[in-house]
Amino acid sequence: MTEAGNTFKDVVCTFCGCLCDDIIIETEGEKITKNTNGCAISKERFVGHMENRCLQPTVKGSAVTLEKAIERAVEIIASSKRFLIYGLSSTENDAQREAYRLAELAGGVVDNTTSVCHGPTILGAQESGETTASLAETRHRADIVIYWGANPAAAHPRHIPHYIRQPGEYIKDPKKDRQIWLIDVRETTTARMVDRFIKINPATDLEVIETLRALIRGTKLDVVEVGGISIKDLEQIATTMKTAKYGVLFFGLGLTQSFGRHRNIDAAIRLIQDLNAYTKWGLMPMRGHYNVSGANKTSTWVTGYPYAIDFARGYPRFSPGEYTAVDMLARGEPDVLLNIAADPVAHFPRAAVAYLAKIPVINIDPKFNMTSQLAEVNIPAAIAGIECDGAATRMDGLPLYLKKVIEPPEGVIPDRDILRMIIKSLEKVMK
Amino acid sequence: MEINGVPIDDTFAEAFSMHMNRTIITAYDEDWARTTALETTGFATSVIMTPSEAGIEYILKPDETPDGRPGVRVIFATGSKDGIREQLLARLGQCVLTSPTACAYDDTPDVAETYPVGKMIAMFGDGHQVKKGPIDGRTLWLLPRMSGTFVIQESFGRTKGVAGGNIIYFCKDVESGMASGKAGVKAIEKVEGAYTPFPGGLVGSGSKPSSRYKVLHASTNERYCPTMKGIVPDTFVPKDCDFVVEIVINGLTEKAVAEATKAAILEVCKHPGVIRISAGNFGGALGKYKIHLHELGL
Amino acid sequence: MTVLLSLKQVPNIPIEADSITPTAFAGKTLAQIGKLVVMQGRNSCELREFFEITGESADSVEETEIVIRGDLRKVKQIGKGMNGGRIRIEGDVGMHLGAEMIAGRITVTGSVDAYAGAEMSGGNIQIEGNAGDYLCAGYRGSPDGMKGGRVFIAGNVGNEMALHMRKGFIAVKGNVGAMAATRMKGGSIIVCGELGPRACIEATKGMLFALGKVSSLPPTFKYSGSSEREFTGYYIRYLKSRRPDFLQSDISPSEKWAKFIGDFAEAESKMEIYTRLVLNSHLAS
Amino acid sequence: MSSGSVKVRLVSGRTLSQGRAMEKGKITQEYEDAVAICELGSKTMEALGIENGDIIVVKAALGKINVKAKLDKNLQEGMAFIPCGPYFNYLLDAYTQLTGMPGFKSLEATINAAPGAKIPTVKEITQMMKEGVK
Repeated sequence: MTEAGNTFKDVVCTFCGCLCDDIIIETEGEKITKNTNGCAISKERFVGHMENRCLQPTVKGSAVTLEKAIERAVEIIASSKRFLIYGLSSTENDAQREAYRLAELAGGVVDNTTSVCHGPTILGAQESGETTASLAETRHRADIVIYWGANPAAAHPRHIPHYIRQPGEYIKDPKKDRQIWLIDVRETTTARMVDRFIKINPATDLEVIETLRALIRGTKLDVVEVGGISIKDLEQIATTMKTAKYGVLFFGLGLTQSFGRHRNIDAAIRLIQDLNAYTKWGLMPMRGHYNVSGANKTSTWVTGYPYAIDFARGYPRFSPGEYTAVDMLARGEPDVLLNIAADPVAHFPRAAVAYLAKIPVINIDPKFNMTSQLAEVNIPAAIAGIECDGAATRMDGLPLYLKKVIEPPEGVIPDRDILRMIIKSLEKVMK
Repeated sequence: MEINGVPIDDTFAEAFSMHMNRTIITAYDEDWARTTALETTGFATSVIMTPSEAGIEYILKPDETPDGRPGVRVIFATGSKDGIREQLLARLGQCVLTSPTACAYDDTPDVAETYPVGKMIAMFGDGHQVKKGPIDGRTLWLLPRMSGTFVIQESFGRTKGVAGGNIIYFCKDVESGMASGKAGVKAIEKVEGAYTPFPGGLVGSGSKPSSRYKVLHASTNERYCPTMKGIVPDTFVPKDCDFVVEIVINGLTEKAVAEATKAAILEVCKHPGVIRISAGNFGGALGKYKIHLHELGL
Repeated sequence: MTVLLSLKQVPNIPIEADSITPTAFAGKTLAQIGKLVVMQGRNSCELREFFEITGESADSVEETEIVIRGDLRKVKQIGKGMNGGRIRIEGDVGMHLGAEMIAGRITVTGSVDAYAGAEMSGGNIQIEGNAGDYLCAGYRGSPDGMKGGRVFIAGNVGNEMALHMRKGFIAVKGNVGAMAATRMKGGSIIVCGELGPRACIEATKGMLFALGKVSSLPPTFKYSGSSEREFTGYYIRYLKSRRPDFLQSDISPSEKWAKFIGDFAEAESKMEIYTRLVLNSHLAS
Repeated sequence: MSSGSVKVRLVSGRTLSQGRAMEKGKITQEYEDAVAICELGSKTMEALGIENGDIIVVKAALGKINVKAKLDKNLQEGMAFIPCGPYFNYLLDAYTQLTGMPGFKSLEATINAAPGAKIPTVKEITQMMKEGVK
């Protein structure tokens, strides 16, 4: 593992779905001293990996051994009727696989953070399929790139500089040969990085997309403006999209979380499908957590479904809105929550958090997070991609190997090993 | 037997079975529904030389029709099974589809067989036709046309009905004959299940089922012709009679035909100048139904 | 003959009671019915653990009527896949009521949660209260929603009603939420109250009658004239014959209806929306 | 000084500092500073009579929360932005339209100046959510 001079090259950054794999990490003893090439967030992630760390397992706030913590976790799970596992987006593929095993064993529900980020993207794809691309293809071929409801400047800082504003095989000059557009309801920092910013009215994404689809078909419509854009401008946008050589549409939570949710994505997918009748287009969700894409992939390999899976009947069942974490919590359904590699207390609506506070919570995370404050059992974990190896999936579906660059703190083990310990002792209890 | 002093012969009308369909025609107002119904049942008096026997059976109030508009119920009758399908196709296609605002719904009781006539007519929609339902027991086809949308039920039924019921009566003159005849037909319109296929419901040329010419199956029945009473020795026409009227009554059931016969006799007998009422038959050789005038409960 | 189920107490964790169907009950004694399986979380339980079971069971499905009482909001999947007989629910009820129903009749005096009548292919559902999201919708990823049957809702309905509807009839007395009849490709819907935004997005075929106000329609729908319509009366009369209480006032057959056609984002654009011109003149231009 | 209240459509999303602070750790001052803010356009700030860094109270159907106002001169009138995190979620209802996804991108809210008011810490807000304080 160790490379000469404690310098690690081509390290994959485990912050966002970009999984930039050109990071150079330098370590000295037990400290990471330098992150070269990484974005500001990446630097914080690597260099600050020991900040705010949870180093000791606790049960009801008291420090215990790892074995004791596991024992208590197993007790809680074994006595539950409706067990919910949530999280999994900030960990590696093997840990995810163990989580599905645990859910199956305990007859529980397993949901990942997809349900509050790109869940609607998957619902859209389930209705209409996917016309996708890879980031490399985009870089080498795309003469137009559109971001819709995405703010990479804040959430994926190197997306534009590392993948898009780069010369490629057929795009010699990324400034001249490639157009970058942004469509959003807010003039974000990203708006200043692109060639054209198109502002649309909030909650009109679906109308704008459907209008573009109709215009691309060559249909004349009755309306004079949609979402604050004149039909003339929309016609021009449609024409540009139709006449592009190779286009890629990246979309973010501005599309998945706004009015319409999965319907917006379904429409966007069909827009891209329509465009493929004339030229080549692909689309890609701007996945947030570095391995949320992987959570969907591993879940689908193992269970057939990407998230919101119930094993209560022994076989997997899929029902977003019913087995998704926010809905289950808000409806007061689960009697135990195992949270791993996510922070529902920080990211869930109040009612869900209020219910979560009433049930036993087992929290597995490398750092103190908001959920730790409410958890009965806290188990620290090693940070994948820094303190242990693994695999993760980039936003375009490409799996990448995560390197271990430093030893985890004393007694702290990877997520997958914690889950295996739980499974092992639960197997004994359940039999 | 006498009604209002008019003698009723102790005889019977001889009727036979035919294949029938009953259809509701609706339109934006009652007058137009009737106009459409008259056109649709036009040229359909006697199977001797028209393709069908058809007529208005009943006038419906708006709340009695499937679409809440004024409507008229009509019945079509043919000798052959397939004739029903052909006649519906031609008549609904040419006379209802073409009539602005008019629509057609099947209303045949005791259906023996159905034909996808509506579906075929809807092909006029040239791909713009839409199938709806079943709703309220019907599958409908909607097709765009200049007046809006033509609505036609997908299938139309065939049932066995009764044709050839009749009364023949003798009048003093044209005025008394026509006035009583028109009133008699109006009375039959109020009887559900029966209709009168001839022009305005009246027959001016009663026929006998034979002819001296080989090409003809029927010819004028000279025994009922007032102008021939001098030379036809076995004439039925009384001395003071110069006008003979026949009302031919078809219906879905023998009972409906009998009801209608009764209603017509009661009405006709109210009119001055009506001398005597009889009915036509062939001695029971032709049809399986005998409607005895004295057994109508007059 | 009627079997009466009374919920003993509201379960803390929802139960899945897809065994409550006339088909499952027919030919069984009350004791046998009590042993039918319901799921609570991962636990397989018996019906009698949750319900007091009285009344008289019948031999055939057709003769079987099930009356259920109590706060059933945490009871899911009642009447799922039902094929004949009757279920009467006195109170509110949870998700998936009558989902995948084939035949029979369900009446509910209260309100129902999401996915009632989802992917049903026949039968009749009457709900006197409100219905949640995805009424008569297709499940996730399914290209086919409701394929037949009749559904009448006396209250309001949530979002994405009739998603992927192919056939059948839905009438709503109250208001309908956003994105009703999305990707509809057949069937008929009557909305007596207000129709929510984005109705019929990506719909390719079918008919929707909006008897109340429509604040907006998708921009990809086109106005196609106002006139009296030969068949609107047909549907109105049908509704009136079944549920006269759904119509606040009489609608004359000579009333004018504005027609909208779409969705022009799609290759096939034969979805028809009819709105009463007198309430929706702002849409017609 | 105006003390009017302003109606806004409240949106949440990622910010760079929220991302950095989250990576550092949620139980840190940096995280609180990064997410306990509300970005407003200059006209909105003018209407409220406040300046960059002043405390405001954001009210929605579910409750109200004190946060620090932050100027985003590009933000149009009628819109406000709170980075994704507990301060926004405190106002958010759990209805997901049966998709699993709450309505992070459109919350009707009103904003008032709240000079001198205290911003709850991350720990305090956890407690508030737990107890369901209005």
